[in-house]
Amino acid sequence: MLTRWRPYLLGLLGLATITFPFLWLQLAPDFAKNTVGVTWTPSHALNFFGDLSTVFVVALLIWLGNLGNRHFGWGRALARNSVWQKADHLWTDYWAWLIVPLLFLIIPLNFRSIGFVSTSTLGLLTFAGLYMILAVGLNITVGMTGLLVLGYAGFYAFGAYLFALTQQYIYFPWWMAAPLAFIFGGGAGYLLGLPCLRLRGDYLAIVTLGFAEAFRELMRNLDFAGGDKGIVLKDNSIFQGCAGLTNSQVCFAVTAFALVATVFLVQRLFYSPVGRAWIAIRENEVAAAAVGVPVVQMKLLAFSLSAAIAAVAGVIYGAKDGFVSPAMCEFQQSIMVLAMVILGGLGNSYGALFGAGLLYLVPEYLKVLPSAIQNNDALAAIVPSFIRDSFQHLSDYRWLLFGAVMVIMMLYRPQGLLGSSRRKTEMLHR
Amino acid sequence: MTPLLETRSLSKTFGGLKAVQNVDLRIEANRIVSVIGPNGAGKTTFFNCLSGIYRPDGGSILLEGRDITGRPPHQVCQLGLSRTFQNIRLFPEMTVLENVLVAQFQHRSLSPLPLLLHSPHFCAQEKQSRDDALGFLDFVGLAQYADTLSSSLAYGLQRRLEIARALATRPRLLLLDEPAAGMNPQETIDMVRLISSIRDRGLAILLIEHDMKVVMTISDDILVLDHGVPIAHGAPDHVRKDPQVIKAYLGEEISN
Amino acid sequence: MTDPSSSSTLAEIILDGISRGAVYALVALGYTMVYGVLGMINFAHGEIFMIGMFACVYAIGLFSMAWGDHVLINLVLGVLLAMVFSAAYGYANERIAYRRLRKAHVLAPLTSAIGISTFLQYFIFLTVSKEKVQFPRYYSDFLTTHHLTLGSVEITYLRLAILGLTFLIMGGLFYLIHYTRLGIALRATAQDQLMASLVGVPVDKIIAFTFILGSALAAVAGVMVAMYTNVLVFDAGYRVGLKAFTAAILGGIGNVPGAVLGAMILGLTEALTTLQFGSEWNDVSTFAVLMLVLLLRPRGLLGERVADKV
Amino acid sequence: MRKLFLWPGLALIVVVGVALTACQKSGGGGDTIKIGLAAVESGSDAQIGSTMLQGSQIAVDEWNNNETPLKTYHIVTETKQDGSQVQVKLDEWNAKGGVLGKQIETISLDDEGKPDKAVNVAQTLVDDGVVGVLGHLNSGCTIPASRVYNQAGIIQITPGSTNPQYTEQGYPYAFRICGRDDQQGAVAGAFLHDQLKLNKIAILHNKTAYGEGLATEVKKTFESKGGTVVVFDGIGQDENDYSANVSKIKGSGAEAFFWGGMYGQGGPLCVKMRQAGVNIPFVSGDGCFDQSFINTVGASAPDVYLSFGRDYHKIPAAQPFLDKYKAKYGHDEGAYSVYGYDAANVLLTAIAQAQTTDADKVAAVMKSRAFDTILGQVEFDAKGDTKTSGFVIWTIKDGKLQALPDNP
Repeated sequence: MLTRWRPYLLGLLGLATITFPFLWLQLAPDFAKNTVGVTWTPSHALNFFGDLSTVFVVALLIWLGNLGNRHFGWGRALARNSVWQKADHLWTDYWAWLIVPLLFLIIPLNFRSIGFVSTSTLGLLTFAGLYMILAVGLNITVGMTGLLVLGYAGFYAFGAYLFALTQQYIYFPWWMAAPLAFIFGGGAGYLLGLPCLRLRGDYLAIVTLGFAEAFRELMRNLDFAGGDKGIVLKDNSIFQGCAGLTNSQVCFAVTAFALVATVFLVQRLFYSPVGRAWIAIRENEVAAAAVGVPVVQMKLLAFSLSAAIAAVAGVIYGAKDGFVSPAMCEFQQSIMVLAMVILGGLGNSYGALFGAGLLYLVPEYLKVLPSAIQNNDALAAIVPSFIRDSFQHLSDYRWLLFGAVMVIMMLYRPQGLLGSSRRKTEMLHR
Repeated sequence: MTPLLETRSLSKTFGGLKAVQNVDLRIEANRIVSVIGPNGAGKTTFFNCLSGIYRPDGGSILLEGRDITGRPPHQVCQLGLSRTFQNIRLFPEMTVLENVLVAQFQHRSLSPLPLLLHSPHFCAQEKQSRDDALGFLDFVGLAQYADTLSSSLAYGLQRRLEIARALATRPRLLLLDEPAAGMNPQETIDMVRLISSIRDRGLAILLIEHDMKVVMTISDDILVLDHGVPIAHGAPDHVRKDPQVIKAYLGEEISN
Repeated sequence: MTDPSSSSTLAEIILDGISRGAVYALVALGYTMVYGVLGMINFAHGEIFMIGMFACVYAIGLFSMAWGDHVLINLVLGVLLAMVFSAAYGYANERIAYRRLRKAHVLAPLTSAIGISTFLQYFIFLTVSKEKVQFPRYYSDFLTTHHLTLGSVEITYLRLAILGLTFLIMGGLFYLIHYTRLGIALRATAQDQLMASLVGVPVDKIIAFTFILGSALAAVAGVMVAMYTNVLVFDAGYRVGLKAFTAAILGGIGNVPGAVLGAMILGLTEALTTLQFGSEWNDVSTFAVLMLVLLLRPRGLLGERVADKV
Repeated sequence: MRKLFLWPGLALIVVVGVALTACQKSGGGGDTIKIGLAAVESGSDAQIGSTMLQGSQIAVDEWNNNETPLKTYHIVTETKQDGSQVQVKLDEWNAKGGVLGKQIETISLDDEGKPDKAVNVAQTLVDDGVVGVLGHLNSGCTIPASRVYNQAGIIQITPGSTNPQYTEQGYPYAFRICGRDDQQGAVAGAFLHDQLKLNKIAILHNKTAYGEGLATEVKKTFESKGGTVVVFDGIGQDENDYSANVSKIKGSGAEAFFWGGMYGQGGPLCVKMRQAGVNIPFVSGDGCFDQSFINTVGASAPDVYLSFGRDYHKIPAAQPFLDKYKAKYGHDEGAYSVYGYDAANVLLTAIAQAQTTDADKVAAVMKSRAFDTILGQVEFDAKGDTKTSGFVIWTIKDGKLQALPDNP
């Protein structure tokens, strides 16, 4: 028993050693002499672990559940007949998938008349929808075609800026803005992809990252693009005036429509010769070319399509908040969308939807959870205060957790939560 | 009459190594031509030049009189030359059927509107693809595995799948890179039968093979390469007696 | 009254560019080494570099508490301890995030590396400091205030040290890879891990060694940069790492002298951009250079063309 | 395990989500007046943002407990039923605490310093029915959020956003209690030209709305007075190597240097310049007004000047607040705590005098009279800016920032 656990114990001990100073000691600079000292601050480390305690508990439960499942067959009967197992087949069913985004996005609208959804919740859901569009778009390149794009937010910002800059000079009816962004975003993706797609996969990743960074810096430096504070649109009501709805409601509806359209487009392509060609390129580029798949064209198609989708999302963002800024294409944005795709499932549009919903909404919910508990007498009585506080702090830790999620998913479930189980074999053994 | 494939003094160099030198080859329709030679003779490089994976340094390749030198692989394939690989290159995550479906890419219309609307025409085309693919699988004897993951097929079956996939591109010339490698005698016989029946469908075949028995039974013509240089070319009986070939295969002393 | 582009300013700017290039080079060498052996981008290398910075300051703090402020002893021990720490992080990184993914699709280790990078950044952000921490200048003053005078240009000892160290490490790595038994093992592992293990090369150990060596060098680079800029911050690694990675690609990734060449070009480009157009265009010019090089020479300036095995 | 925990997990998320959206509405009663506090409370600017909001919170607590030390200053005019007007002291009609007879409830939200989050925070506050908002800190957040507040008809007072664009948008409910970058830039520019008597300066900024805006204003003022700006460059916020910039400044023959940005870069930049032998005056704005700046450049750094508001440590009225702050939060106040406190007092006084929370009436009151605050009398102009900027030049003396003696 001990021999089996020894490597783990040693590993833990090692990790504890190398993280020891950062966790348990604090720097105490002496500014007068320009030197530095350290102080022993156990409270600091204890707070760190305390804030993460919810995560540890959840991890322990998952681990126990896993152990139980393996040794005692818990949940096996459940699993055998669950939708979860059939997910792959269910989703490929023609019309079933249309319902998912519809359910997610349309339900709140129906409650509008009874005041169920507040503007801020609508704002959150619109954002969730935008992230879903982005995740589905990125999934085309990363999941289906196997091209890692690290600067996806660059295209998002590109669309938003395109919209904002043209809005300064030309008025677009709202129904024209998105299609135009689709065309120009696709064009931008095409132009960037033309030289880049000849490069190896990891080079492509860095070049796209470079593109996003360069675009951000360019926008910060160009005076007509508003510099760092971005562009505040003179009039953000281009989406307004439809059927007496407010701007947030129209933006939400447009997002929902764009999301459904995106998923529709991507799924139709996926189950067509084009989609098969993408997967073939991901699986084996040389063989794909040898059976007549025009690899470069198909990659370009995937690349510019996903750029176009991001640009449309950017337009909706610009119309929703009425301003755009270079902060839109920070590296963290790209990483967040990538994490959504990976968590949800590479190559699976529904996985991407799921991942986006999870990674965007959970931290947001966690953040308002404490005050919601406080405001609700019944909940306030039940939930102990320390759990309430831990929820609040968890959203501070979300980047730490995103990083951990990306590693853990790659190690134990590379196909993502909803990805097909085939993908795992491919990711781990090549 | 123009030959199906013609190479004129085809050459390829890697650094200082002359992998293929001045190879002239003519393949007529409906014939099986084999390329043999010791290990490292440049056979696979020759194939890679033909199928567009390498750009040759010199010479030209004519497919049905059309110059295809330096064209990218997918164009070469679309012009009617398809190939299999020595180290099998399937699409592991796809099913057997999907592997064959991919190969029909060039024959399918991709007009966006029917594709997005799933118009009756598009659906009919998809059904046609499926039927055709099943036909090819049936031809190589894999119909029963259509829904299996290609990576889980047995080795010999994977070779057959590669052939089915190559056939699905509707080539006029098929390049087979060691189709019988690693097979037992029975499987080899089956493979020979399969190759003959492919020829019977009206295709020309260019074959790399180490198994002399296979080569001698089915080839109409044999090209022998040694260190990238063509040293003999002709009917099997002619090649078998060629002293240079014997020397290349067996070494200096014995041929003397 | 001097003109902004007078010769002495130009000389100083070029020197600044070279020093900046040397900083990038120190980090770029780590990227290029791991890439050379494993063929993967160790995206988290910048974070190891950042850990090295912080570990050194912690160590100095600890020693100065233990026996007072002795500049040389504390600094040397601090650098050594930082190397040990960074090496441990590098090893843990390899052991946890990469080893299982060695045979996986190229996306898997890269994604995992990005995960580790994010994790380490925010670990330091949450546990050490959200804001910039300054390097204890008591320990760097003797390097930054003394200088050599060459004509009109003054070169501080710190810059000399960084430049010297860059070329020393470059030479050392070049020698290690091309002229030692270990280097043969490294190159064998780089070519074919399975084959290398069959002929008796302990592949796991070789790869671990690569990470340990690269990380220890990153720590040295980290301390140097911390002394040079006086600033330690949780995202220092990301920025420098991105630039260093660009430099490695520019020079031809996997090629040791190429990394230094690429870094120097990058550093000079930025310094000259600062002089000519203003430093706000630095990043734009950097990535413009990268795109241009990749367009004209996709393998980088000194990179070899590697034929895909078919 | 995935099978076992996934669906319950999903269900939990959905239930929690639904519950939240449901109970957020039902949470508030009608018996309080709600004030929104919004600023950056996470990330690297968290300290400055949360100390600002804590200042506001103290003011609100004082109003709730009816112990405003400033209340004797608040003399308001009340119209009696017969039409005659009498001057009343605040505590006479607000003896129960709170405002308008109700307790004040604060809703504090974190905008993470990001514009998109700020807009959502603004929307949340509007949904929660706040009658006024104190925030945000970053100009980049304040400006986009102001549209939301103004469309909803809610008074917004920012204690810390100095970018002129905020009040230039022409919104009726946007106010600011701190100065503007152009006022600050004018003070700094005039100081450089008139008091230091220099003709050539170099300017560097951090490319943000704040930094570049301030730097541009300094440039404008300085050039309008006949000086020349020999270097005007931006550097990335994550850039730490300034040597090329310093060399350029050195070669340009500038007689002084202005930094438009935060202390995180300003401190090391100053040190770097001194190390390179560039001993010209270093001037910067409120972004460098922080103890860490002094820690970096040294307690006795010569020729360092910062523009900032009046020195409230010397104002007797500030002392009770500072003591209270220290007692409540256990640490010293931040640079904007006093502004947060003043903003809250101004808003609540205006509401008290208007006898309503109707934004039009409150805004009218705010623009019609002068308010007594810790930092002196505050009057708002038509745009919502304070009429007197109050920026003075500070310098480092004995390890502390002190206003220059020749400034009031």
